[in-house]
Amino acid sequence: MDDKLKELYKSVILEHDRSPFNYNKNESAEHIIQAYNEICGDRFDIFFDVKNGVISNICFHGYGCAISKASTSILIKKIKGQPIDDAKKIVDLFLNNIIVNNSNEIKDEEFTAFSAAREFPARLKCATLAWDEMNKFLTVNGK
Amino acid sequence: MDDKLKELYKSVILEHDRSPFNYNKNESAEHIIQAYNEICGDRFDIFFDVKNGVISNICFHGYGCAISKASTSILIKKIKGQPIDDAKKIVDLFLNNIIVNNSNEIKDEEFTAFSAAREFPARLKCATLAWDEMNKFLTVNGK
Amino acid sequence: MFDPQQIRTHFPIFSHRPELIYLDNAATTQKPISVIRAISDFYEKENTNVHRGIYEMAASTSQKYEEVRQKTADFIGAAKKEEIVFTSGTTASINLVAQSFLIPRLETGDEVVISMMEHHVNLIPWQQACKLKGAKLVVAPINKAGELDLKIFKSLLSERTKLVAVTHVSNTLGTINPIGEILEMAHKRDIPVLVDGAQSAAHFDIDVEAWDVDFFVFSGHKMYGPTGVGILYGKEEHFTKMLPVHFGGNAIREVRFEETVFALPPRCFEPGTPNIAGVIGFGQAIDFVSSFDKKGVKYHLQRLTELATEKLQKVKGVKIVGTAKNKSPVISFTLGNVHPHDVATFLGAENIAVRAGHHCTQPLMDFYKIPGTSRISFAIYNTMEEVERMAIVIKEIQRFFNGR
Amino acid sequence: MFDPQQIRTHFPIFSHRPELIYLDNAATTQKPISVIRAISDFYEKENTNVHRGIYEMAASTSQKYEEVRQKTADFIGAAKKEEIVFTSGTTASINLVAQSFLIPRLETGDEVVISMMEHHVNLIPWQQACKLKGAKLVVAPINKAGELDLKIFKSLLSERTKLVAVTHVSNTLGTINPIGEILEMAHKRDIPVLVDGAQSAAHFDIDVEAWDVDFFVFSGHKMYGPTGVGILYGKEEHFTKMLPVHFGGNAIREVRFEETVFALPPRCFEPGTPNIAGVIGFGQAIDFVSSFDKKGVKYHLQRLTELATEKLQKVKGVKIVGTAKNKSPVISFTLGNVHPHDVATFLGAENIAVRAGHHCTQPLMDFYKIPGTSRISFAIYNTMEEVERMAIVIKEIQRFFNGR
Ligand SMILES: Cc1ncc(COP(=O)(O)O)c(C=O)c1O
Ligand SMILES: Cc1ncc(COP(=O)(O)O)c(C=O)c1O
Repeated sequence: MDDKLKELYKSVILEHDRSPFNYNKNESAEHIIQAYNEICGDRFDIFFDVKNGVISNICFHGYGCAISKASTSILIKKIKGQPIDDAKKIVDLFLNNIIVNNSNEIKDEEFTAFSAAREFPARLKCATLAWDEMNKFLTVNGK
Repeated sequence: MDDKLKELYKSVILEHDRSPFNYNKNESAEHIIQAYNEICGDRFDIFFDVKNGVISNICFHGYGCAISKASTSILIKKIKGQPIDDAKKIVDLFLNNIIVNNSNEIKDEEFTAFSAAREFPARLKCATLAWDEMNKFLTVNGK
Repeated sequence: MFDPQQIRTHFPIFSHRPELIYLDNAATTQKPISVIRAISDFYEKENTNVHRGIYEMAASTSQKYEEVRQKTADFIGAAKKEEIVFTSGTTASINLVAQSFLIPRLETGDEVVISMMEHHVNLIPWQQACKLKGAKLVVAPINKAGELDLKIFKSLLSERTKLVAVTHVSNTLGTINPIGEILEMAHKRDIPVLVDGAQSAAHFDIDVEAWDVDFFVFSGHKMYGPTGVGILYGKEEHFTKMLPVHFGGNAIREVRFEETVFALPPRCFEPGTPNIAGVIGFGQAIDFVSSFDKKGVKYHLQRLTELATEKLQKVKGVKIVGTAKNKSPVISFTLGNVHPHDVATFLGAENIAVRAGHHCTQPLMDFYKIPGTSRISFAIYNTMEEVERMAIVIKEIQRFFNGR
Repeated sequence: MFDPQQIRTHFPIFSHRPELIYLDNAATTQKPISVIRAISDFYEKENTNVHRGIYEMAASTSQKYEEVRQKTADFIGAAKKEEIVFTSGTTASINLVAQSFLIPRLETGDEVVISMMEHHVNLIPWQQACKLKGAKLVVAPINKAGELDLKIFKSLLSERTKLVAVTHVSNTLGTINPIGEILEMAHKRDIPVLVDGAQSAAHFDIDVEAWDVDFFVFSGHKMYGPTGVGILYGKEEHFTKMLPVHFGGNAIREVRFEETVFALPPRCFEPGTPNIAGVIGFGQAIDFVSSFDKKGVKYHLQRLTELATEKLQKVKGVKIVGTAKNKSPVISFTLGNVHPHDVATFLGAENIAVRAGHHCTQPLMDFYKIPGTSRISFAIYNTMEEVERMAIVIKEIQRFFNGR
């Protein structure tokens, strides 16, 4: 199998695709964010509360490809229990240093796995779909 | 000057362009036919009566290029005073044997002058504009 | 004999990309050299605008443009070239019928009948027209195989029905609809019928006059021709009663500030400078398609489809979506829980081009309760070897995602 | 230095037809090899549809298509690429604004202001919209030279005016209109302005952002690009308030049989498969035009225009129609009683391509009380020698028709 492809579908992504983190619905959540890619139809709802400025009770549900599902799953895992400002830093780190720059300094495999998406322009949006939506929320709701 | 062009603008055509036959208006004519080429804007009105099946008092007026003006002028001249059926034969002769076939048997220069128009596809309609309209009238009103 | 290898030599893309296995033909086909050359030759040797040009080159361009109109009429069996309007695509053709034919005739309580399997473009224009006029969009159902039920279809037609719009061939399921029967049912009630031929024009026998179809629409780029060229066939009796909805140069008889007198069809429906080079290229596409024996083409495409179906069905987890008895060379499928985009990415990495998603038939996906499919679709240059290779890669994908 | 001979080498048509003197550039320009190659290269090497394509070739096509959108935005000084919609031509662009912007806003008693010199396409869509809505089409007059009177123009604007639509450059008279002043007058009253740039896009500096124009429309084929490509620039604040009027694939967010949610602009205005190869070729046309120093181009075109004017004026019977102080390289003229079609036929026989007729500005011809003109129009590849030759032939024509 193609090497670039192996890079893209790293085991960490496949694992999150098969066993996504906090994968369920919570219609009574304080906030529900919809990450929808109209180009391909992928759609994830992200449910969470913000208590004392901290993200809590976060979970997600929806449908998408392995890349978008794993990246949403990792987003949830990473910002769970974080204060909004810290969550924003994590999201920035992911979007800027992995997706845009592919910084060598970051070693966390749950992040770096997605840098390979840059080799597949048609799939880049899959890697960032949920992160982009969460970024909008955090930007508006941070201080 | 180009030979084909000389063929097209034969002196007979230039003469009719400069001194068209029965060139005037007669708004009270029994029949007024409009020959209009929407592609180029050329427009001639042909005025005439039909008395006892004979075309009479025919004249024309309007605006068009040398070819369309001369061909209208010659049409008027040729069918003036003719019974409708004979006029139809003349029109058929012109349209079929000059424009379509370029028959060698016809010697009348007022007819043959227009056979050169076939070398100028963009100008063919100029040669037949009035004839086509008159043909419609004669077809409907002949027996 | 029909020899795809020989046919491939007409298509420069396969020399430039010998590794390419192009199975996305329902989206757009590749172009033979004759079509490409016709376009560049036009620009290199005789480029002018059409209409009103007196000098020879311009007169010749106008004439060639009109010759393609005649050729198109002949190609689909239209009685007159005046029944052919050139547009920018199937999409523009359908929108023109919606605006110029349907909307002026539609009243509150009227109905438009479409089918469950329509492409968005054969749905939204009618949906919006109905919304505007307080009319109702009626959707003829299909069975699980993806076939229309003609009995139900018939029962949906009534004196309220102002138009039936159905696709000849489904771009998602491959279903070939029984156009003849639908036309008969509709015409018994004097209902005009539009047939979307986007997926059928390249490989099917089209005979609008024999079918007595009211409107037939298709795109050049799906039949080996250039992008930016669409065709609207309409019966003369309809065209002459329709008013233009787009306005501009060359579509008029007389213009004053107070009033405009429009030209006769088809000119009144083609305002402005058309896609001249595109239409001339499209003429070559017709010649190309016409150069093959339709039976041979059909047989070849059928063999490809049968082989692909057989091979795919053997892969664990593959479910073919659209299993009509009468099928064109289009195969949609799902692969267990693997998302169609992951399938397409893996195939793409092996130089196999397929489409993934809802294929502009979202309501059809809702019917099957799936968010999308992977779709392979064949053209005359595809080979049995390509099918074999595709099937092997699908099997690999299945193994990769399901942990071998 | 600006060297037309060198520039000619970019245009294959001049090698194929060394004798051709092409002075019909206002109708359509010739195409440089880079544009022609971009189109054939696309078809030969990477042809796919845009949108939703996962495999690399399709992703790359979508990306290139969007890059041309960005390039177009940069070319005309738009702030965002989302303000650029690709259409099939100026004609389609104007009709889209008429249907999607004007008609929903127009009410009985409202007015639309155009000028006396508009091309039919910048007249009929507004005329028909006014007719539909009981509004009034107001025509700003011109003087005999073919110039707008700005004082009168201003007096025609009122709170009833819902749109001003004027051409930047007249395709018949060559008049360059004072767009800046018109925009200022209109905006003082909050009236949106559409500028028809069909004749200016190739050679003028366009800066929609600096001008603050509301809509700007032009065609690829009049600026060295392919046929079948048009551009509609619209301010984001307008686009986001406009509903699509044509419907189809890829222009939607969600479709159900009951309802459609449209995509955001510009996608919602581009349903269906666009003229992909055309847009890619158009990208090369922008590069081509941008590769020249605009000042050098202007100077060259001005010299051609001045020489032609001078030479023509010396021919007995020649009357130049359109003598504005501020003129683009377009010259319309009449030659005594000789019909423009006869002039064009004679010129054509000498391989000189000019246009004759009303140039899709019939009401303007009525104003001058002439049925048509002969029109010569220049592009960057024209030479002073061509002008000399043209003038000699015009003199011959004059002699021929007036019996020497
Ligand atoms: C001023 C002007 N506006 C609009 C148009 C129409 O352009 P198109 O035919 O490319 O749609 C033209 C071209 O004839 C023109 O000169
Ligand atoms: C059945 C069907 N109808 C209509 C269309 C739209 O064609 P176009 O995008 O060329 O306008 C397509 C192509 O996607 C199709 O498959």
